[in-house]
Amino acid sequence: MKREIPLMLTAIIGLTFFVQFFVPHRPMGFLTDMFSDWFSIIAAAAIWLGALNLLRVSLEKIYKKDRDWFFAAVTIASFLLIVIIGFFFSSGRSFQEPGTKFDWLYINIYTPLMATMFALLAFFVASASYRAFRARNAQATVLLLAAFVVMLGRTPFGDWLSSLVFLPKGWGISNLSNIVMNYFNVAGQRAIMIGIALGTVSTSLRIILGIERTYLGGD
Amino acid sequence: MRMKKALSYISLVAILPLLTWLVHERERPGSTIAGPYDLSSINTPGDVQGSITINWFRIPGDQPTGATATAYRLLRSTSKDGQFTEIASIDFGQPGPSQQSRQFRDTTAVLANAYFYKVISEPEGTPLESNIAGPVTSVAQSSEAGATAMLDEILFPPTQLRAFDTPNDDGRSITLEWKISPNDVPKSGQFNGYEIYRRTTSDGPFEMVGDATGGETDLERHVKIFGDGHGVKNGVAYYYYVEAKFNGQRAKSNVAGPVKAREQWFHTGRAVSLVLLGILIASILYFINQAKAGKKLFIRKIAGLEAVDEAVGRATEMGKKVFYIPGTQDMDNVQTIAGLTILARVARLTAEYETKLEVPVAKSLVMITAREVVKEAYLNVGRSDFYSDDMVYYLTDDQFGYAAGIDGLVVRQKPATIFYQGAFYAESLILAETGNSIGAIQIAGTAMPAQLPFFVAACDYTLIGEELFAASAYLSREPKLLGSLKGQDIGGKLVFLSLAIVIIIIVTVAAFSSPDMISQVTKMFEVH
Amino acid sequence: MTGFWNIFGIWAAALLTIGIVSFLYRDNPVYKFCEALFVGISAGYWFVSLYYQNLLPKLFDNLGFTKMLGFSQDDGALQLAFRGQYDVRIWYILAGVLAIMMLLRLVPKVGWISRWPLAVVVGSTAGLYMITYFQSNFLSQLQNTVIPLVDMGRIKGLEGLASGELTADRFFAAYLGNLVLIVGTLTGLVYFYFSKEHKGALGSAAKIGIYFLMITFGASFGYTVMSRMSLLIARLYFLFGDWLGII
Amino acid sequence: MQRLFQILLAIDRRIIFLVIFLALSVPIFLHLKIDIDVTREVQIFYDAIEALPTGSRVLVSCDYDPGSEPELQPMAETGFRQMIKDHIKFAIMGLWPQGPMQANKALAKINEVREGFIVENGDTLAFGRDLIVVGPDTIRYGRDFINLGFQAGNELVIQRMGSSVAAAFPNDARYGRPIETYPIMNGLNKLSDFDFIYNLSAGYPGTVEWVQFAVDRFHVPCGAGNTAVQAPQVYPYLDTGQLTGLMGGMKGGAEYEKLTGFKAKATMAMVSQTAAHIFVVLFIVIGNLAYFMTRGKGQRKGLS
Repeated sequence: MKREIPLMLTAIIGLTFFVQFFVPHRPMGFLTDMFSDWFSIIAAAAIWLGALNLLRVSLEKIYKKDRDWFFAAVTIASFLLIVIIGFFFSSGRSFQEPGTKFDWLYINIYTPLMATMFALLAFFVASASYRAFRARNAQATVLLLAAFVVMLGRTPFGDWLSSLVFLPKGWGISNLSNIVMNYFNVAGQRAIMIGIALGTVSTSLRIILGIERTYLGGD
Repeated sequence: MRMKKALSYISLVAILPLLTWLVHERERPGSTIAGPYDLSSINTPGDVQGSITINWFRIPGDQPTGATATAYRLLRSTSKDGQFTEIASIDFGQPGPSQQSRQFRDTTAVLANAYFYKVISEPEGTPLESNIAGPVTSVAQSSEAGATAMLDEILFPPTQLRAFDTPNDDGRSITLEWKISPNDVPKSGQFNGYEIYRRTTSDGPFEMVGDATGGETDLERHVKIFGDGHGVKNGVAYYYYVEAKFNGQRAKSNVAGPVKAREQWFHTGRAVSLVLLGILIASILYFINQAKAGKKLFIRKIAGLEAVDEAVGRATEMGKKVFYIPGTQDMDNVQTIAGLTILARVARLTAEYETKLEVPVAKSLVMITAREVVKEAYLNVGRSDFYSDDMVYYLTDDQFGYAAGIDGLVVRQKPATIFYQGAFYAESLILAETGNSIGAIQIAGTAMPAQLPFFVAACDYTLIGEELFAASAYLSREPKLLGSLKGQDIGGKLVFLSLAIVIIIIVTVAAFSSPDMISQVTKMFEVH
Repeated sequence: MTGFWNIFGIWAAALLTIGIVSFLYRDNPVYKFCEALFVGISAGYWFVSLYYQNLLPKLFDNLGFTKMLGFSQDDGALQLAFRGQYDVRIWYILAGVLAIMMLLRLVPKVGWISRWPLAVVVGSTAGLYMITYFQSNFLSQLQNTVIPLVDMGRIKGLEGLASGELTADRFFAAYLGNLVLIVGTLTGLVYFYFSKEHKGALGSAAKIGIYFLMITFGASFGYTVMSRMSLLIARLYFLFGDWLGII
Repeated sequence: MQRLFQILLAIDRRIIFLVIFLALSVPIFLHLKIDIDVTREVQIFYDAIEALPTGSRVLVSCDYDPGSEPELQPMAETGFRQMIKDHIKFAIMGLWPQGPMQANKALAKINEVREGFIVENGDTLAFGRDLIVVGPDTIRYGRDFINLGFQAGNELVIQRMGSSVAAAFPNDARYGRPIETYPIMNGLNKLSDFDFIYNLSAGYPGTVEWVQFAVDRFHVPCGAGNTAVQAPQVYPYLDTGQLTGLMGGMKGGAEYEKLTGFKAKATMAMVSQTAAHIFVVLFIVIGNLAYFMTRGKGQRKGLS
């Protein structure tokens, strides 16, 4: 019950998608379509689950008077705020159209918070490049040099530099960076890509055949 | 033994390319490749005198503007296999109705006579013949359809309409292919697309089933392709024609059909995938079984792993702590799992050397698992007395909060060695930087492409991508991991390398002898 | 939205921006507050948009709950089923059941049932990935690695160029491009080949491979820096422009 | 000398934060104009769109959130401008829930008439909502463009669209009506009925999935705008022709703006971007210099 059925489901559905790829004949198409629809709804439920779980955890924090219970309260409050506004004050199905209250929250609260969160990284990159990135061996040196070429080559400054050392137009750093991106980078990425592909195939295979069960979690 | 290996490899190199060549789909089923020129002839619409207009496609060497060294010779006959006589010679390098096509108007055709046409030219000395177009008869027309003789104001119909069952599908779809009308030129304001009409019986009424924009879909074969899935039933015979629209005027193509939609049992375009994927799957399963049977599978030594012992050793010498950071992801992430097998190794060493180990985590599940892992390691070397649950503790789920937390710990406790093993995102920067600033030895391992560069630049050792998984397979000795690793090596990378080398040699030779062969060879691996 | 709300919005956004940035000085309550706000808002955001864009149209409309509740006129699969007509959408019932099973994870006692929907998810992705990754990341890449060592076509192309047009990229593409692609890919692959000790020819190949990988990482290093910086720049434009209006 | 380097190494990171802050802020006020050159990959994308016949239908998939708005939003705006100029119809969707809202934002940004409405055979059409005016062209919701909204299920959504778009997106995001009721959707049943896919991607699900499913399975050409973080990883697809053009980060956006002639945000920011790169390079150089000067290359006590 707890393991057999999930394993069977995985196997059946996995194989269906696999077979349908080679066998266009009915009913394969119908089956894969149906499973895709299920997937989409389950995925939605899973995200709901995440949200509800967040509520539960935060409530526990408040209940236990955890060190930062106050922030947990903030989380819950903001969650309820946007949910209530989204459901009752944002013209139903067109909730995300320009002008709705939901849209206002999205643009003026959600966007700046998220954007700034990521903008912080700029500062960390800067300090890391000063204090951490060392040409400590041949490999790291090559890495950093390639990085220089790309960073400078992708800006007009690069061409200005190369003109300083009398490189003719079309033979400067920017061209070098194009070469790096389109050939060296592609070659390397391709090797990585193939590795990932093979890894994915074997993992999927193990999952479908029930050799891999970690996703079910320990009993 | 070696002999056997060598032989098997040679056979692999020899057989694989042959096999793929045999199974790969040579040409798109149903459709026919149109020859050079692709000649088509029609009775000129709207010509009161009555004349026949011949359209064909330029061949390489004939550009709209350029040298007129050679010319097309237009031949005409009254019967398909009868005597063809030259009626005109048309220079290369002249503008045509569109970039790809040329056009000639035969005014010498006798009214109501059926004619056949063909075009010959000698671009590289050898005569190149077109298909035979016709029969077509010229009919004098009442001046309604715009009696003007200006070619660019008269709409010429799409020609050579072919209809066939869409290949490799579950039926309920017919594919149409036609030569675009000469008036269908890119970005023309006047030409406004095609309408597709269909009927079910040879004499029933036609009804419109869809419309298509102008322009060619397949630039090599100069055809427009349209898939009709509009209520098509399997096994029913359909007839089609296509109508072009050009400021006010409309022109019908020939009627194609009867054609029936069918569903196929096997997707012929994917045979190569099946074969190669089959090889991969087979070898993975084979090696997993081998590993299960206790056969020893060799894995090359991984530099990062050797470093682990050394790094822990140094921490011991300095009498400082060892930090292990499993990343911000949860147990459902393969990288986290792989990382934990490395934690097991680290814990065993710290237990042996009696060095302090700390594992701050970001997910409660990871905490539970990590505790089990560390505890077991300490038990195995009989040092369970040194183990305590608070070696592994939870900081916070939040990415930056976690990073900040570790920041503080590292600065305060100044560990001698820090491990980062698992899935990392942007926080990798912050972590690696702080660790570096206190001069700790850092060993990282992740498969996150965007974070690897930072780890390589800021850490002393980095397990790059697959190395992380290889390392965990090597350490855990789990058959399923070892087997898959080996299977991927043999059934995947080895196959890739051997195929690549053989075929690269072939195409390189081809590049100097017969360039057009290259695409034919590489086409084997085209995905459908 | 009225003028007031626009201005209020910009001020709110600006203050929140600064609140997050304060993290740079040190981890502090203001940052913690913004963070908590962010977590709550984004969770709520997903909650709402998934209801309206997924559960409502796909599940409730198709099954006909919306009609039962009187929010719409058109029949769902259930209404038809009651009238004894088969409608393909009836299968969505199973999806609904699985979705509920998923949510049951919140109840520790019966939490294990959530493995069923999980199995559907894992199974479908496994089945699909096996094919797609193999096709797009193995076959297609193979197809474009088995190329002639030199690109005669491009070399011919060079002759046609005027002196100014001959750039480093073009020259490289013609004479070395293919070679680099082939060598880089194959040696990189050799580096990730674990079944043989890296000695002799294999060893040197792997060595070349690792350097290709390093250049690759250098490239993504540069690009990542590029990316992070542009995010900050945009925030600065917001602060100085939309908020303070001093540019 | 040694002392100096030791001091340099010892600086508080906050000082570096301050430096980079100034480095990026100052150029904003200088209002410098710099010219950038267009890379091949962006040119390919631009040409691909230009080559589409009038009336073609493009699927615009916005798979990103405000976190990467600075990089992708300009591409979205420019993309819409180009398609509107060329009279190409487009359907908006998102594999990320925020995507369609970002698209709305972009359209609102480029729209030139925000007030008023007109009545066309019975139904009132509001400017900025049903009608988007860009230069000489006015496009109408439901006829020239449509917003399909977001759908959960990542690559499975693409897979589903392969057999039926209406099944993957029952209702449109703007009015919540069945999508078959809109004229733009007639003859548009399967993914393969689209002539081109324009994917704006900030990670998973994104360009990789579109290539694997839409391009390799259903053979619809796809061009992409990516965050700079992700761009290098999809370059191989560009080389194989699985991707028809690629724009990486703000620079890519700026190049695209240059091609289309709609100079905007991305182009403006290129000055600060340049400054940023210079400073990062300087930081790395100085840092390493100081580091090796104080330690001496030989006795780095690290491994390797």
